[in-house]
Amino acid sequence: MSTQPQTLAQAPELPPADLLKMHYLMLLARRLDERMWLLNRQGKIAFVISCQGHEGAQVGTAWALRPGIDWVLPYYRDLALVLALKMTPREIMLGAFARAEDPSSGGRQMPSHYGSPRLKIVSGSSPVATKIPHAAGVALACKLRHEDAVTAVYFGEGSTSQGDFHEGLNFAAVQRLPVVFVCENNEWAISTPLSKEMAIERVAQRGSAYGIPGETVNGSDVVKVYQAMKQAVARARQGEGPTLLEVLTVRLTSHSSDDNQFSYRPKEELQTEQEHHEPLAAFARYLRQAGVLDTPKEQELEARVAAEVDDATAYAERAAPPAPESLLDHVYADAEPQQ
Amino acid sequence: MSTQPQTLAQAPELPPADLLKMHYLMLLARRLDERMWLLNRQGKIAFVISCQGHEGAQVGTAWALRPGIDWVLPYYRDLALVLALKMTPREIMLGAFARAEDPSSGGRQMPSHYGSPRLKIVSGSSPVATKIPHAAGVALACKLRHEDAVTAVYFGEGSTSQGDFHEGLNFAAVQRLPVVFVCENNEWAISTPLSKEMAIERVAQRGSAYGIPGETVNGSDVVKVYQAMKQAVARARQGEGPTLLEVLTVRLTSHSSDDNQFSYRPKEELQTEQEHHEPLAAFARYLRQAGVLDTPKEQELEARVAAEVDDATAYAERAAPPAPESLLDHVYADAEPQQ
Amino acid sequence: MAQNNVLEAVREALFEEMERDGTVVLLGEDVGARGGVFRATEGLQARFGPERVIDTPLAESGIVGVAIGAALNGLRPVAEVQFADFILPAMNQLISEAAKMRYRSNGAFGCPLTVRTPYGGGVHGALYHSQSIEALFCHIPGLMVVAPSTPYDAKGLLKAAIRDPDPVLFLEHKRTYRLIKGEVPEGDYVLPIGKAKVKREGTDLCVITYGLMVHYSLEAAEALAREGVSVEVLDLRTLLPLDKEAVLAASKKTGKVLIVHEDNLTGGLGGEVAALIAQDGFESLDAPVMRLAGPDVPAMGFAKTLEDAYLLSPEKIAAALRKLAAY
Amino acid sequence: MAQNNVLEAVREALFEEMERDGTVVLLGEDVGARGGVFRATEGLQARFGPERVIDTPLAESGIVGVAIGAALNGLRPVAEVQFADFILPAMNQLISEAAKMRYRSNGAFGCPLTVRTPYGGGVHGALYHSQSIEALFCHIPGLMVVAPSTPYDAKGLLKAAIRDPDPVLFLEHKRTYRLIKGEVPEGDYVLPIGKAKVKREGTDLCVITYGLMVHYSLEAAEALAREGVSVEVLDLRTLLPLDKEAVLAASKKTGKVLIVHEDNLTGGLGGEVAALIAQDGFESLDAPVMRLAGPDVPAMGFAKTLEDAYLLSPEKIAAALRKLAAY
Ligand SMILES: Cc1ncc(C[n+]2csc(CCOP(=O)(O)OP(=O)(O)O)c2C)c(N)n1
Ligand SMILES: Cc1ncc(C[n+]2csc(CCOP(=O)(O)OP(=O)(O)O)c2C)c(N)n1
Ligand SMILES: [Mg+2]
Ligand SMILES: [Mg+2]
Repeated sequence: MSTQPQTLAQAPELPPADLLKMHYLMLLARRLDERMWLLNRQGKIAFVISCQGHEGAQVGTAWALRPGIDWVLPYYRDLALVLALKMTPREIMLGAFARAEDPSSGGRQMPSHYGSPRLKIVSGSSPVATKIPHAAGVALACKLRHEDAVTAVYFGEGSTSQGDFHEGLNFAAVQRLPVVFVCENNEWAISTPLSKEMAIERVAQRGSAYGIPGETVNGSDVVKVYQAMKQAVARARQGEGPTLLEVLTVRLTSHSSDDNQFSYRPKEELQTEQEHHEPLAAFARYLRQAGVLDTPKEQELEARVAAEVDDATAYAERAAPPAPESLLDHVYADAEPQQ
Repeated sequence: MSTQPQTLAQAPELPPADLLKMHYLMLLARRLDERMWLLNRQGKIAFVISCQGHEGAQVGTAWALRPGIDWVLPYYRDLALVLALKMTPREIMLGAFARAEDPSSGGRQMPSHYGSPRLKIVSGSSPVATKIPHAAGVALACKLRHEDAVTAVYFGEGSTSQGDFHEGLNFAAVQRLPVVFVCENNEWAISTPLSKEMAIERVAQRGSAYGIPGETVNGSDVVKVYQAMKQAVARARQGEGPTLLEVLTVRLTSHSSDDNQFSYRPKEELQTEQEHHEPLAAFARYLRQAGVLDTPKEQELEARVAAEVDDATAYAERAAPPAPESLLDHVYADAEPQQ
Repeated sequence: MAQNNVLEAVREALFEEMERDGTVVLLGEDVGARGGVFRATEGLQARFGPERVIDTPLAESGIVGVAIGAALNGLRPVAEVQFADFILPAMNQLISEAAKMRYRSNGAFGCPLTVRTPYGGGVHGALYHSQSIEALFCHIPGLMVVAPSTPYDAKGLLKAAIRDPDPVLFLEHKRTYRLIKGEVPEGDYVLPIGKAKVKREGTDLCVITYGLMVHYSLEAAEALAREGVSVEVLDLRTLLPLDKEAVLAASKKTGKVLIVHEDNLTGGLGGEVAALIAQDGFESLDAPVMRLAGPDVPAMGFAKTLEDAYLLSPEKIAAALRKLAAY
Repeated sequence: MAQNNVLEAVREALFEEMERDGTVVLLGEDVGARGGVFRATEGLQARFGPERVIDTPLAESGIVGVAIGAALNGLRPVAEVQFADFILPAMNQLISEAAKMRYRSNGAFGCPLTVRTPYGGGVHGALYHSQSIEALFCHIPGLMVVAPSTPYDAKGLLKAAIRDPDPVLFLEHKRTYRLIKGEVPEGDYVLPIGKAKVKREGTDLCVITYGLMVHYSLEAAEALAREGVSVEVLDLRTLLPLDKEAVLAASKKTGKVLIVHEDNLTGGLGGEVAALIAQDGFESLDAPVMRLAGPDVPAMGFAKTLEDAYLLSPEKIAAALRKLAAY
């Protein structure tokens, strides 16, 4: 990732209210995420995988989508994305605590495996990249019904090594399907650096293998991310087919709560990345410069977010776990739930 | 494929003796192939899949390889290639008749599933593209031992849709392995035309997704094919990593003896292709112009080839089929063959 | 009633379901103008257009993956895998995704997907166009596996598969395509998934089997009848979920069971059937539960000698029945 | 002798084999500086360099495919699949390629490949980090499947796998990694693939099992011993090829068999073991052949309630044994 100081894009089309909402969502995601690490270290939740450093990519792209209308296939880092799509902090925490009420899986899946038919968020699994052909299929159905819904699918750059990435993009390209392929490139796949994942500098270069546009945008420039996504979505909606949109991000945490990144990642690398690409601070700076955010507003926001995080945590902690017998439910549609 | 009349490349580095040998091999492949169709229609062999129209691509690339030193992973169309690598017509016919003596599989595999440890031709299966990662692995072993052998793997353009194509090229690119990926692009995958296989014009465009050179060359210009392959091989040997070499070909026959191409392919398309890209006739014309071939020489060659084809057919027809009990042999190394 | 072969029955089911329900779409390699390599989808693209009969790139994981996505979003896709041997690249999509979609989403998302594929040998298909792959899927909760043996069953069960809200792997034995003919009612009928069928009543022994082996077993039973031995033949028809009642009933009735499949023995479906009987039907057994199956080799060879040596036949089945009768 | 856990035994085997034989190379996701997500390959890249311990791109089919190519050409690759659940994208390479290489080339090419992968549940791994995948491979002639339960067996069998001229799938139960400790001789020893081991002698009943369940079954046997029932416990260790003699001997000796596995019941390895006994050990049976296994659901859930409900335990095994004893 280049370490040049970024110049934030101007966004005349985004009114201040939107900019503030975007900031709020990024902040909410960050604080929820931080809380989950705390709960993990307290032994209260068994696993965390983070969005920290990816919030700009996620909220920026989400802003070009219509929650509940466009289809979204997120991956495990997409906490800020699903919040922007109107999942609630309580819903998130219910997943983290693996409660029966968890809307994504009823406590069956690891945290961050989001799903919601209501929000058109497609249930995802743990094996990476399988969802990429799904996105093409979801879009195929929309196209067949002449709906104008767009499908957006998210994944890390490491996952573009999988055959399913290739097969999914190729199918979507041949059929000119309304899909946006969003790659959150943090330059690491667990401990594997970009240079061992691929012999190219930019994932966007892979677009040309399918005859589709490939674009790279800096994930800490939220407005630019939004603009790039808006264009890709417009292309999809106008029948011009898919786009591969690469958003450069930084993974601020270890891969997950089971990892310790300093066993393989130089501390300085992270520091440099952080200075230049930390999206939350960068966006706050931008909003201050634009006169949209000031200290009192920020304090107010922090307080509101803290209350929401507290509420969600308390709610989920008290909620009931799935009943043991429920493990037999939903293997097939016709099997009656046991309770 | 462009239908411009081709201008054949000059080949100062190829002495007339080589050019004549190349022509002989292309002719031999063509006549063997034609004989197999005849035998199939007579009910004597159960299946044929053809090299017809691909001979230039195969002999041209083979000429840049060292038989028995460089490793080759051919696919089912590569009759002319394996002849150039020194498989004999008898060996080919033993496979077609599924005889015990068939060196590739002892009559176990369908015809055209070549293999020979002696010739460093790696046994191939029927599922397409699986051999592409194998090629990377074969090359990895060569590199580890600091051998200068190059690995060449062959496949059709339809097979580049498979995930294994993507994973194999990516691995080889990251490790800068000495491999040449040769795609014989005949614009059809059975009945599926290029436009339904991919949204690009040239398979070579896929090279840039892996950071490796991608090149396209016309398969009826045998000398150009040779030159392009020679360059790719040199790059590999010098540690500069893999190349994706696309050779444009024409499938003169139906996909296989189980297919009838005129149920989906316009006759005119084939005729146009044939006029402009039929490699055997084009190469013969070139050799005549270059003063290397004349009518008596050609008649002599035809007679020699006919005799070889007759001999191979007679030999293989008389050869014994595998013994029924031998079906239990070679499941594992330690299982003693039964006979 | 019309006399159809299995191929025609499959095509008819596809045609009728596409007529009936605009959300049914086909996708696969060469399913369009070519009508599939076996011509099972012949004429369907001409009738329903390239939007509903989609020629895909050569990529099985992609085909199944796209079909899963389409199934999530209101379509009823029928994906064709050109040969069952080539379903292996799609295992991850089938097992991690299709089979687990409903379960992992706690019932929120369903996956009404049908995957059709021709399997089995006897057509000089050699190592990679002859395999039986059912056992790999009969271990996967969330999937259903159907393997009809007759045109009648093929049509009725394929319709059931397409209408089912869960993923169904629909296995068509390629040797039966043209070989097996039978009466097929015109128009709509649906057969229930999960029900076996007694193809021949008998009292001394029973054969439990499916696919092409049903026909071979019926021939063998006929031979034994001429020798005064009465053999029941049960066609499983659905391999997952197994029709346990039917299996146990046949075993109880005859006390002597021979399980037959073309697939290789070890780890094959026969093990599950035998285990079921050895646990829940133990008390009525008069003899060991016998299995007759393909040898434990990777697949059948191309040479006729090797193919014949691999394959079961009515004679081999009859010989095993005689041995069991003599126990 | 050193007291090691299973993880240490695996690491030691890898280290010693790499020291001994320069053709042994490791490849997989995060096997280098990270030492694998479970640290099984920790320190090996530092010792043997990035040419012999290769961090690969995130692509299992590619990893196994590359390893096959390397195996064809003189190396002894040990590929790691990070979690057994993620082996599914590599099924085609394993089944169509590795398992059939020798057979399809009539013995001309071999594939001395080892694929190591952690499997099994009980580590809050949820649906996709807990699965047992052995049954899918125990049906594949040409492969071997090994699943040790102790550090001693893990070291000796992993060495055997690496030295074997044919492909071996080496399954490491991730719950045993740190939980199970035992004596492991320093230096070289090799255990034969294909041999089961009697872990406890007994006369009334026997348990046939493998992996983590060996330890739970031993606990259950201990509980039954206190009640005066003598239980034999057989650890299969190799799942393909099965040690038929050992299975039949245990069955014959006790006449009452309980087969136990963590994997879900239907289509699991237990079916094959039961079928073997029901056919070849029928005459010495005193009771139905019983199976105790995971429920037929796609996998175990993340919530502890669901994980516990899925998993077997010494108590559940003891209860099944009591039932069988009372038959
Ligand atoms: C098929 C498969 N193999 C391995 C894994 C284990 N795994 C989980 S995340 C991950 C790295 C993913 O990297 P990337 O796609 O770059 O996403 P990031 O975590 O960096 O956002 C790996 C190897 C997996 N989930 N699926
Ligand atoms: C995995 C897999 N799926 C399907 C097939 C069936 N099949 C055999 S050849 C072929 C078309 C291959 O086209 P292409 O790669 O362009 O090679 P060509 O035959 O045109 O030379 C197909 C679909 C196969 N062999 N393997
Ligand atoms: Mg990453
Ligand atoms: Mg082609």
